[in-house]
Amino acid sequence: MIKFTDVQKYYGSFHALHDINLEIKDGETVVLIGPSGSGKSTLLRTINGLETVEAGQLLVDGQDVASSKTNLNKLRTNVGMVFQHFNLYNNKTILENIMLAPKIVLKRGDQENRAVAERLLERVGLADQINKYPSQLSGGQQQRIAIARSLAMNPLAILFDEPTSALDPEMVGSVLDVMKEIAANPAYTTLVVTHEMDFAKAVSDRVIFMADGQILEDAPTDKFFDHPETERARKFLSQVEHH
Amino acid sequence: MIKFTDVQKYYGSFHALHDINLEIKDGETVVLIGPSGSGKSTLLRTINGLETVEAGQLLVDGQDVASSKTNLNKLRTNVGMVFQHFNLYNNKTILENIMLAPKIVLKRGDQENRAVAERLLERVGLADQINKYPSQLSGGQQQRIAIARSLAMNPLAILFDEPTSALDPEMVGSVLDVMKEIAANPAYTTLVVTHEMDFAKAVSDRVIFMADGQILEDAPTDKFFDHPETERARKFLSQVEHH
Amino acid sequence: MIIKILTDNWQPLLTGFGYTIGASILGLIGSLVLGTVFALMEMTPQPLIRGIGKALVEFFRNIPLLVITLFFYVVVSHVLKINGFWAGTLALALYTSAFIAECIRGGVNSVDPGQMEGARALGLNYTQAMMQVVLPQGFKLALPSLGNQFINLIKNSSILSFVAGLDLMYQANVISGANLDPFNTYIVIGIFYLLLTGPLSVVMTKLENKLGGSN
Amino acid sequence: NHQRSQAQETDSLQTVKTTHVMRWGVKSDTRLFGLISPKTGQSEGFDVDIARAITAQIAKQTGTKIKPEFTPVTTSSKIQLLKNHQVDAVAASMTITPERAKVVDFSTPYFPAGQSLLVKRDSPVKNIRDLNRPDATIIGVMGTTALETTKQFAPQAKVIAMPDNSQAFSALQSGQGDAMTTDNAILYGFSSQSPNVQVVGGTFTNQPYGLAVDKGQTQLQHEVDQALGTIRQNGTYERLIKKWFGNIPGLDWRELLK
Amino acid sequence: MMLAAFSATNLHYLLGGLGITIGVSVISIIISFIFGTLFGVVLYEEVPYFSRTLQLMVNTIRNLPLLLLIFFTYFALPKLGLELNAFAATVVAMSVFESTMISQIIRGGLLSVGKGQSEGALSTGMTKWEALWYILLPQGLKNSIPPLISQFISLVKDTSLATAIVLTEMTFRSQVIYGQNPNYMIPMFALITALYFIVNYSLSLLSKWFERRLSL
Ligand SMILES: Nc1ncnc2c1ncn2[C@@H]1O[C@H](COP(=O)(O)OP(=O)(O)OP(=O)(O)O)[C@@H](O)[C@H]1O
Ligand SMILES: Nc1ncnc2c1ncn2[C@@H]1O[C@H](COP(=O)(O)OP(=O)(O)OP(=O)(O)O)[C@@H](O)[C@H]1O
Ligand SMILES: [Mg+2]
Ligand SMILES: [Mg+2]
Repeated sequence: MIKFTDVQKYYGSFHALHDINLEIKDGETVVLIGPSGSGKSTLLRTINGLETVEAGQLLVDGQDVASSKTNLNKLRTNVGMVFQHFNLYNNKTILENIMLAPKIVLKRGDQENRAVAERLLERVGLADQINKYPSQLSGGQQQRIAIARSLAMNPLAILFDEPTSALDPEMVGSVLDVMKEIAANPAYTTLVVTHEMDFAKAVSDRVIFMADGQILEDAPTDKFFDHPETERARKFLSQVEHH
Repeated sequence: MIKFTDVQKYYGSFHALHDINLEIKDGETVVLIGPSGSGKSTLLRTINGLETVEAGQLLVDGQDVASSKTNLNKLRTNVGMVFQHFNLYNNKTILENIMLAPKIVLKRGDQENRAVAERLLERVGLADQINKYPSQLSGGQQQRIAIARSLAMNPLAILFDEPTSALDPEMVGSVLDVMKEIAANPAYTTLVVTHEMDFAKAVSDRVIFMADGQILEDAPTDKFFDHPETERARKFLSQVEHH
Repeated sequence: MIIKILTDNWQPLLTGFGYTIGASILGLIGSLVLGTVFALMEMTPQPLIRGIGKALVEFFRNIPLLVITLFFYVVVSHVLKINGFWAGTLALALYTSAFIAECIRGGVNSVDPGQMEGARALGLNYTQAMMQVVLPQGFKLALPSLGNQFINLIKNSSILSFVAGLDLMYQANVISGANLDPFNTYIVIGIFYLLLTGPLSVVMTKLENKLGGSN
Repeated sequence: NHQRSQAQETDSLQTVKTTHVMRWGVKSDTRLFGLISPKTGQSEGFDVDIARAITAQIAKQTGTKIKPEFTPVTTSSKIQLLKNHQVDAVAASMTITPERAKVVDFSTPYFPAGQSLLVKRDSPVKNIRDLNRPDATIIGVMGTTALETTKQFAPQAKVIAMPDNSQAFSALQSGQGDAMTTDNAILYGFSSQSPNVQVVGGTFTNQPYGLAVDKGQTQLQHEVDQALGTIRQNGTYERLIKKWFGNIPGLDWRELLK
Repeated sequence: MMLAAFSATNLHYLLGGLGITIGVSVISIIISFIFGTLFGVVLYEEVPYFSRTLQLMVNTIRNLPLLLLIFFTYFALPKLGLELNAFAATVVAMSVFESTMISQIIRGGLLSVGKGQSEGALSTGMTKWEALWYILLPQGLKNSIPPLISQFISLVKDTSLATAIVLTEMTFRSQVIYGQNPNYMIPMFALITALYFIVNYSLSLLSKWFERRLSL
């Protein structure tokens, strides 16, 4: 589904991603962890072309994201993304948020579009909020809407960038519940950047550990948490689990 | 040290604090928890007069905070406060941040002032950052500076309002370490609003649980966590410890 | 005294009020249209159009309204037959459009970049994301500053008095030249201007507080 | 300064004598009468020279040193400034009218002016009657008497007022109206400068100019009148008329001395 | 023919006008900055009664055309015994008007510093005024620099309005020059446009420079 080969990414002269080699298979659930500034978000954002890569090859669903011939807008309909700050459209209602992209990108008919949206809102437990605006909902609710908005495009893969770190602690659970369901579904390839170690342990098949723009470890979940290979990862784990 | 008797607080017509009765003794370490919007910050902020109270009596170090005769500026030199967003002075260096109030409020001489500041920076592990500006430091570092700034006034009590919730997870540990040291020191009365349950369990003598502007429980730490009395507290604990 | 000025001069005062309102409304419409065009020019990725947009905005922002007005009145009017009212109103629209362009651009720039990203991540192209998501929010954010520009525009319409535009300020000069009571005459005229700008500025303050509060 | 305004309340002449300065309001935009020269930055013209001569003469009469000082005024502001005591006297091509005589005191006439028309050379308009139709626009200057008289002579025409002479002339040049009307002498100023316009139809009113002081300043008014009489007799006046109006095509300066 | 407009005499005269334009601007900027800052602080601090009265005055004045204030100062204030020449009247009218505009900018700048900064200072025992002086004002003024410069640009442009009371500043002088000969109109417009543009664009570059430095 996703394949990085010797990918490099620079911000100006800053080398943000070093020699990334990584393959993620269809239906896999992978968690990406590492200290702040290690390049997790950057890596995630290269996958749907929100950031360009300077060298190497990055294949997503068989298409080369780095190539100027690739239609990024088309590719993005297959790769959903959920952001730390939700990024719901503030000027649209919940229902409109979900229906906008299917309508103008997929040209999905109104009736079907609405039916899909309502079913998804049901699934994330927010069927009663369809006519509200994002600012009228709590963070946890907004994030679940954002997930529904991604699902409405019938993506093959979904990227989560710290989806719970902007939430009040009591809101985290409801969002993680929705995410667990997605992770468990083999129809979706799921890639999650998170600091929720319990969640990572519970749902992921594999853990990628990054530091300083490099992938330091790439291991099955149990193996990573039980026997981290690098000193850097051990230190990191001890810090986040410290309290 | 701090004594609330039937304290009421309104924001316009909104009743933010209901019948608060609470006593905190010298040297005690108390943790305040509760859902978002329950009035934790409001309660904390009444103690050093950042919020006024509309009825009831609030004695701090023997003085009535509600009385217009009380010199709030004087009182505040005895009651330090540490904020969620640090609130370091952006226009001053680290050293100036710490030395400003002792200089103009306590009229502490330059030499002594600097010696105190340096000692405190040592204590929070940041002696090498004195000439930087706040924006050049990480959140965890800024928060430790903010704690040092409070300590420089030789306060009797320190109030912490979610001091770690704006921090990256890896930064939390270093701040909690400094706080633990303060909590353990009987010279300081310490009141902490936090969502870090492990920290609360480890350091506090007592837990206050608030909801909807009221104090629902006020119990020794072990008792509260092992046998919360109210349904509301049980539900809250299950949510924040959910993952 | 003030009552006497009103009763003696109700006709010129009413005329002046009408011309001031007329110039303000026409100026507003003109400058909104032109200002939006300038703003869109300034924001396009196309470098030439962007350069022209920026140059026009900088040009009109940095020279006095009076100079533009006089230019229309004594030079342009040789080519197009326009009287003082139209010369003043056109100058007003052109001058104000530069400021309106900046307001709109500022509004769009202050929309959280996450909004654009959120839309792009779902496969919308730049234009779709701009028109559906970013621009509507940008306009809303620009409303308070647009309102302030409208107040400025009303005040600036007094420029018409330099070119016999028959507006309030022109009438003030005619009236005070005749009754030799500039003190009370200008107070009366001031009240007329406040009738226009005052309520608008109250509305704008409310709006600013409201938008500021919800964010 | 306070002393000065106190003194003026009582007697302008006294103030002039004690401060040794006589402050004149003069035009800045009127060719031949008061026009700022970019070279000196000062107004120059017949009015200015008359004001100088009168000041010198009053100095002689009163036996004190007096210097003239000039403040530029516009047609609409000259009475204001006189009433505000921002100037002591006005020499600004000002027509003597009963209306104005109610608020200021005039000297005896010092220039025989009358209203006339300025049109483009290719204009069919020959006199004021040609303009008495609804689609005609006549350009006047704000605050001048010409606005009223024009309405009497051409009641059907539209009259628009410009803030000053040069803007009125610009308006004529740019086709804002069919003719510009104001005093003949001022119009000759424009025609002597721009070959594409001409004065037509002669004068249709008799509206001589006077020097003005604030109402009630009779002492100063007397001195001005006396000085004016003296310079007319000693040849100064004739010299100034000749200096400014000697070379205007179509105008015999001797006519002005009658 | 048109180039004759740029004779040495004319240029010398026009540049003298630019001098007056700049002179009026600089004096008005200094006065209105001082008073505007004072007023801005009073508005921000919400001093009982005083701030409300000031707010009413500020709102009245800033909602009037500057031109009206110029006329009023020059023609009407002498009735109250305050007699000013055209230069002084312009400076007074502009200073009053711009002070009100600047007070709003300073108040906005102080508000943009954020409540946290003053709470940080208050909670260490500083008084309201100490917090203002040491913490809020330095940051508030810094945040105000770009809008202040825009306001100064307006001020420079608005000096041209004093043409109405025969202040012989640059716009007035250009009219004197093209009054000599209509062929001078276009050259004069081009020249004063360029001169205004140079002065104001330099100011706006300064503002952009500050903005870039401040955002770092
Ligand atoms: N647009 C940008 N321009 C320049 N540098 C950037 C940009 N975005 C990110 N960086 C830098 O690239 C590095 C990696 O950033 P990235 O956001 O990918 O880190 P992260 O691992 O997601 O961190 P966090 O856990 O804080 O979100 C950081 O040093 C960051 O400062
Ligand atoms: N300045 C204010 N004006 C009006 N209402 C306020 C104000 N500050 C707080 N409130 C309201 O008072 C209630 C209690 O707020 P408070 O900030 O004390 O809650 P909290 O328990 O600290 O919540 P959190 O965990 O989100 O910080 C909330 O409903 C809040 O909206
Ligand atoms: Mg990130
Ligand atoms: Mg709180």
